[in-house]
Amino acid sequence: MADELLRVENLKTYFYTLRGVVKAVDNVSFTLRKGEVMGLAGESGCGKSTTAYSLINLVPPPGRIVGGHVYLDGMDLAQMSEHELRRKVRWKRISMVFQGAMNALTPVYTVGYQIAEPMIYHAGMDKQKAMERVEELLSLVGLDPGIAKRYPHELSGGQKQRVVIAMALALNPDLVIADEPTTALDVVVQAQILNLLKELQRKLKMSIILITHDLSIIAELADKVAVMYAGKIVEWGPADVIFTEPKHPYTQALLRAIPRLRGPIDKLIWIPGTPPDLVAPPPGCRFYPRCTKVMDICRREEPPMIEIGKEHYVSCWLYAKR
Amino acid sequence: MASISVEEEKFKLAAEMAADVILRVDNLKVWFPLRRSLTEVLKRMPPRYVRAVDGISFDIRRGETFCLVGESGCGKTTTGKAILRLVDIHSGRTFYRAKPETVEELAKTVPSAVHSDIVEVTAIPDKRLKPIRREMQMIYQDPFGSLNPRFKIKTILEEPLLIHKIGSTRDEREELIVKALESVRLVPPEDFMNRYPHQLSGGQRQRVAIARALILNPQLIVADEPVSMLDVSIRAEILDLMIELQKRQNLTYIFITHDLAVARYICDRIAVMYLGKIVELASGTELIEKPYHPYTKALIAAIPEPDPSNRLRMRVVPIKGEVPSAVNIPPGCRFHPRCVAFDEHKEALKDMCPVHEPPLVEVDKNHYAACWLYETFKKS
Amino acid sequence: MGLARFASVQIINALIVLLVVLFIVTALFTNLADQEKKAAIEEAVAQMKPPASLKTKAEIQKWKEEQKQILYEREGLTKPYWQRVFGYMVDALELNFGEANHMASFKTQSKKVSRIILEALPNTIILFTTATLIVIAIGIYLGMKAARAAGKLLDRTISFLAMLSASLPMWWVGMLMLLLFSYKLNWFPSNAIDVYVAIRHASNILVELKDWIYYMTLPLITVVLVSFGGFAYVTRNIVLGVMNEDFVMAARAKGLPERKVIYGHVLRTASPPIVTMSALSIIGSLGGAIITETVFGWPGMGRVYWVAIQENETAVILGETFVTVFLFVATIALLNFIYGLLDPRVKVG
Amino acid sequence: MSVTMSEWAYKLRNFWREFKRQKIGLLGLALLIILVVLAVAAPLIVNPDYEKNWNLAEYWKDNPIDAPPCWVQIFSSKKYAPQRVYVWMSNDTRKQSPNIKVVLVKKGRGYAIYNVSMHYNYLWDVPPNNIKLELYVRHKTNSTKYPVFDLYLTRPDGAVLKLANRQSMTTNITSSLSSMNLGRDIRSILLEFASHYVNTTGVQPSTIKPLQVIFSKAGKGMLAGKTPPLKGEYTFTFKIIFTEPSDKVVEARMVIMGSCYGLLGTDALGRDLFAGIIFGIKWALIIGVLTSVISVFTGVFYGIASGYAGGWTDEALMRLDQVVYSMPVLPLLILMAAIWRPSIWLIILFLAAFGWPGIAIVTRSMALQLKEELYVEAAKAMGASGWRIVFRYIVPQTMPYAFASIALSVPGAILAEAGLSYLGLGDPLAVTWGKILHDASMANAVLNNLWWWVLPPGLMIALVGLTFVFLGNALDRVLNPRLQR
Repeated sequence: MADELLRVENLKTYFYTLRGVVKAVDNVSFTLRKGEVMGLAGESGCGKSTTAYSLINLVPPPGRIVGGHVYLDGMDLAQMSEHELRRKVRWKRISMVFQGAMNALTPVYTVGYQIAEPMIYHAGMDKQKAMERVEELLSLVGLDPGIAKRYPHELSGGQKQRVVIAMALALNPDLVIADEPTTALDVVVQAQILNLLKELQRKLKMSIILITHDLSIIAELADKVAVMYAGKIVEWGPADVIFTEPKHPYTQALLRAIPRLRGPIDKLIWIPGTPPDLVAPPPGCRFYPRCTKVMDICRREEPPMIEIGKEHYVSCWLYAKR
Repeated sequence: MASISVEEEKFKLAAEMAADVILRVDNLKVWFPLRRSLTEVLKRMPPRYVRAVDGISFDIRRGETFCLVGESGCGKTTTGKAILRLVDIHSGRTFYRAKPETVEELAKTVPSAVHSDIVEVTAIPDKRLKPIRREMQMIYQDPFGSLNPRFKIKTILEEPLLIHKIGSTRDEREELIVKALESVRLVPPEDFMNRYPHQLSGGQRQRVAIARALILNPQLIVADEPVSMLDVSIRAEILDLMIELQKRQNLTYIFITHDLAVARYICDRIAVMYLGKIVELASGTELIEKPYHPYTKALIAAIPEPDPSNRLRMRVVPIKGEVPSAVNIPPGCRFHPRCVAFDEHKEALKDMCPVHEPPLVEVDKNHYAACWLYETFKKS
Repeated sequence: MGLARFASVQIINALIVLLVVLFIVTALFTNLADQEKKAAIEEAVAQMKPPASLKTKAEIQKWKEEQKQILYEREGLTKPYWQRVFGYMVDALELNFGEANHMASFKTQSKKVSRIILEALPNTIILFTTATLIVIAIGIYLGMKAARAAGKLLDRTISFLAMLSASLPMWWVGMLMLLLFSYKLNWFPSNAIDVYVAIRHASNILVELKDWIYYMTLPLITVVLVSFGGFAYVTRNIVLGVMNEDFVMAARAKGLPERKVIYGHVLRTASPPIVTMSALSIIGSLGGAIITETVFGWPGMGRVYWVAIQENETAVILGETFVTVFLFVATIALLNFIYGLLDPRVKVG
Repeated sequence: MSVTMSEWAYKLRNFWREFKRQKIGLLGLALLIILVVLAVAAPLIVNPDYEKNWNLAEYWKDNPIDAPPCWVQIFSSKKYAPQRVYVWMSNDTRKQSPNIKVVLVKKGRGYAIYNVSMHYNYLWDVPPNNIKLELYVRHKTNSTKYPVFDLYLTRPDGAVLKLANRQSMTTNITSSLSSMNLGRDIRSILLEFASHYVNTTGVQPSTIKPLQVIFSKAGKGMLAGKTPPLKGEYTFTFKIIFTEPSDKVVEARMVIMGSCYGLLGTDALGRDLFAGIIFGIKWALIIGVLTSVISVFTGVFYGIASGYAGGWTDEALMRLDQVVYSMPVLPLLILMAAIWRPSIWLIILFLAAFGWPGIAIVTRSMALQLKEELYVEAAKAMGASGWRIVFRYIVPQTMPYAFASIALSVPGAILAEAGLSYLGLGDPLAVTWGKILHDASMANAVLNNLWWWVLPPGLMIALVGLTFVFLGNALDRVLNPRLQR
């Protein structure tokens, strides 16, 4: 595909802990087009953040990528040297909006300097010019350029989140990974930040991978949705299809567990049991112990990824031709 | 003679309480004094306060779920804690219809706070609160923090029994603990009793917290964002459990949440708070479908929903600026600096909103809002 | 404005501590000092020649008694206790500690206590400032290295060194250094007090400097040797804590070179607590350092303490203690101030 | 009750499982056990009288002065003469060493002649530090006819030296060969003896090392100690003439003061340094543990009181804390010790009085944090009283920190006491390592290269310190998991 930006193939990221090997990301594959927004959804501990960090090869120890490929314009980021990643990829091509903006900013530097830093280092701008661009970026995200001289602790949560977004845009990256960009923000501020992301995405035509546990937030932005469960993508497809006709029992249950603001008040559905321990996941389909439609084969064999509609994939034995 | 009239006056509010009202909150204020610097003390500057809760009144009926909704810092949690007397109250009173044995006990220790079956909770000194504590319990947002990490589940559940001297022998207490665990579907209880909180999942921990709150057989539960830290499916499960327990034990919930969708699902009535005040109060469906107050409107507009068509449009949130600090609350209507409606009707309202505080009035049947927009236009 | 206020708060705090300590010390000391004064007066009176007019023993006795009273009065010994304490406090604040009985200052051989201390003070400051600077340089370098290679050999070595230096008496290490480098190998002088003899013959400033270095090296090495491990370890722990923060990950994701991440973001953020912690640890070793001076005969405050204790010079001990407390408190205030400079979050609060 | 018991057992088991993983912690524990055993068993290992008499120079007079430990021979080709004491007592046949013979040579009217011969088999290369010959006689009290004696030394090579001549004695004669004057200086006798072999003109008697000469072969260089040692049996013979026939020899002693002594040698008073080191363990442990226990518990409760009370109480308590915290400990201790010369127990109290503020600051912040913990508020909501919250919810949570702090603040206390003792301000009655080092410094031990006097006390201070630092670090890692990596 000509407009393909990122292709992830069989990505595996494991954590080598004292307890054993945690298979946090296990055989994850997907592709992302230029200018496309993909939502990566899943409950806590399903490996969605680890997937994000794996994309820029920055998995914190004791984790590391043990297999698979991450192709960005043909370059395999999973195989790239640290030096090359730093020079060619990080922030220039892929930048991040971190979860908890509070902690993503170094407390002892002004926010302006922190936004300018990658420009000075990567683009070789002089300080003056970089600061001019910082002011531009700050206005872009709807902040007063004067904020550049302030320290992080002098800003409110919403302002910090905007600063972090401005920082991510500093080098006009092709892809922004937004990891829970609105968690810990109040609904009103959250709506503003989501609007901002939407607006910027349209204006700058960048791709976004939006990682969140909240499917409602994904619905605000994403063209494509991938649902992760226990280190694997169980369903992946266009947002319209996933939200209206989810196929995987997990996706279906997840959507019916969300209380709605409008319409009839249906009784909420919950998924009994707890997600598996990723040190020793169950054989076969990882969801089978909690699945209402479990079959014999689910307990024995891992379901393959099946294309069930146009660009709609699901990993479930219900839809496999046997 | 005068003393009698004072006495009468004192319990007038209590006497007016309808039979099904279990709790009446009257003009409650919780102000946290700010630490004054030495220069401030020397210059005799008046103490400044964080006005976390700034004069709220409401009645709660037995068996209902009453929701307090608002953004962080609006005072909803403080209100809950003030009702339970967990924070110091600046002024205002709360009346509570207690169980007979509690009334009896308090009549002995603090007779001045008791009026027939109603207890003025705010009149009881800290040290005499114990009987009331048995009847009102709290469930917290953070299931990781609300359980002592060094206690086993058994010990955690035994604590309330020991404090209130319920169950004279260990076996008796253990029986009660087993029952409590069963009631929150932590079965078999033996599997959980000897575990530590860190050995449980978030949902299981929250169920332990619920079991602890229920083991004393309370009437009123203040649930402070009990599901907001949980994953979606666990959230649904806990909400369901709470509804089930409410039916079974005729519990009254004060349910504090920032999430209107959750509030709509579980609550009978919703009160929206902004900067320490209730700005709107109505039944759940009514409030969400027909909001009156501009703030409620903005809040509802801001809530994302799992509808994929949302991505195609910009979300219009009719509000501006940021929440001011609770130290410097704007004069008049505290919402007016952020109010879009005020901008629209500036001419008509310029003498009202920035100057006078709007009262909470009935704008529709059983639907209350504190906004000059309705008060003024109703009059004119 | 914020900074000036912050600084003044620090100074006021330091002054309060100083006054309290001074008060406690003088209250403890007053009786002892009075006894000494009384003894001195009695001796003086005993040696006085009574006027010839007095004949009988009783008369002479009476006269001597009167003289004693006059002297008591003059020395303020008849005043109530708290007034005397106050008097001593005022004296101490004016740096008027009286005279020593036998002791003399290093350079000018003066008997004034303030002179004795004033001549010893610069030497102590020179030795410990130099040592501290070296310790900070080595400590930060090694601490950062250890933090980046947590669990590796260097890290373990530094942890062990830190534990060792927490348990080693610095002055004992000094004794060993003397044993080895002075008596066995004869590289360095055994008694640094001879520096005053040496510089008397120094022809120019360079020679004098050389002399100072020659005499200072051994004590300097000792202080550095015993302190750097602990400092490096403290640095390592703080840096390690900071390295786990999200913003470090963010800085890495920004593609900054590792050197910039570590020395820019991490160390810069870690520096305020490093300043505090290390200041406390270095100041904590001040006591050991005082004793170390006596081992080497370094003509500083420690040496003065030692001699004063041996010769029972109470006035000197008091003066010394007061000045040391002052130095200590001033250093703490200064470090708090530096902390404020380094951490932007402090100024606002 | 049994609920809590089993919980404790569970926690203890858990703790031990975690602790076992900490290698340095185990090392620290092993060291601590060894130290405690040594401290408790000290009276079995060394003579308990030593400690009582530590400061009595008289008590140690039989020991060599500044003798190195005996194990230095391992690293040297030379053999050192060990410490030996030979005793002969007239009234106790069991205490009659075969090396000493007392023979009545002749008895007549108005006189009696005794020969007291003391035999020393010299097999070493380095002569003894000194030899002391002691002779005690019973003398008729009202008589003025004192006995006289001659002293001969017979060397293995047959040479006979008359060390003393017609020396009169009252009731006893005690002589150290190196220093004592037996009527005439033994040095000049040796000089005369040497003059048979070498040219001695111009040699100052004072430059002669008597024991070196006595135990060397006669020949060139004998005065400078350049001749090889002369091994074999040496006999010191007292020929005593009593002019009161009833007088007699009651006791004779030959003390060979070794050229090496025991495990750690001796100091300038001849004290057994090994004993000193062993006694020091007890004091180090007492000082360290007691000081840190008192200061940590004071700090913990002070901090909790301050943090839990809050408001103005907190403010006032923290001010006081800050003041004490900002005091330099050692200078003030020096002052206090100089004024009062306190006992070791008072020193412990002084140290503890300065040790708590840091702990209090940390515990206060812990208490503040714990007070805000949801589970504490939950307990309050359940109706728990303030005391219950403090003692069941807050205090137990601070205990891990307290235990680790106790271990970690032991070295500081030991170092501080050692410093005071080194300055001569310690308890003069307690045998601490600091005091030993003080004595060493006063005797210029460094200058005289007496490393066995300087090294072991410092090493022991470091060892005890390390023991507790090891333990403390391990405890901290196990009990306060935030440091875990």
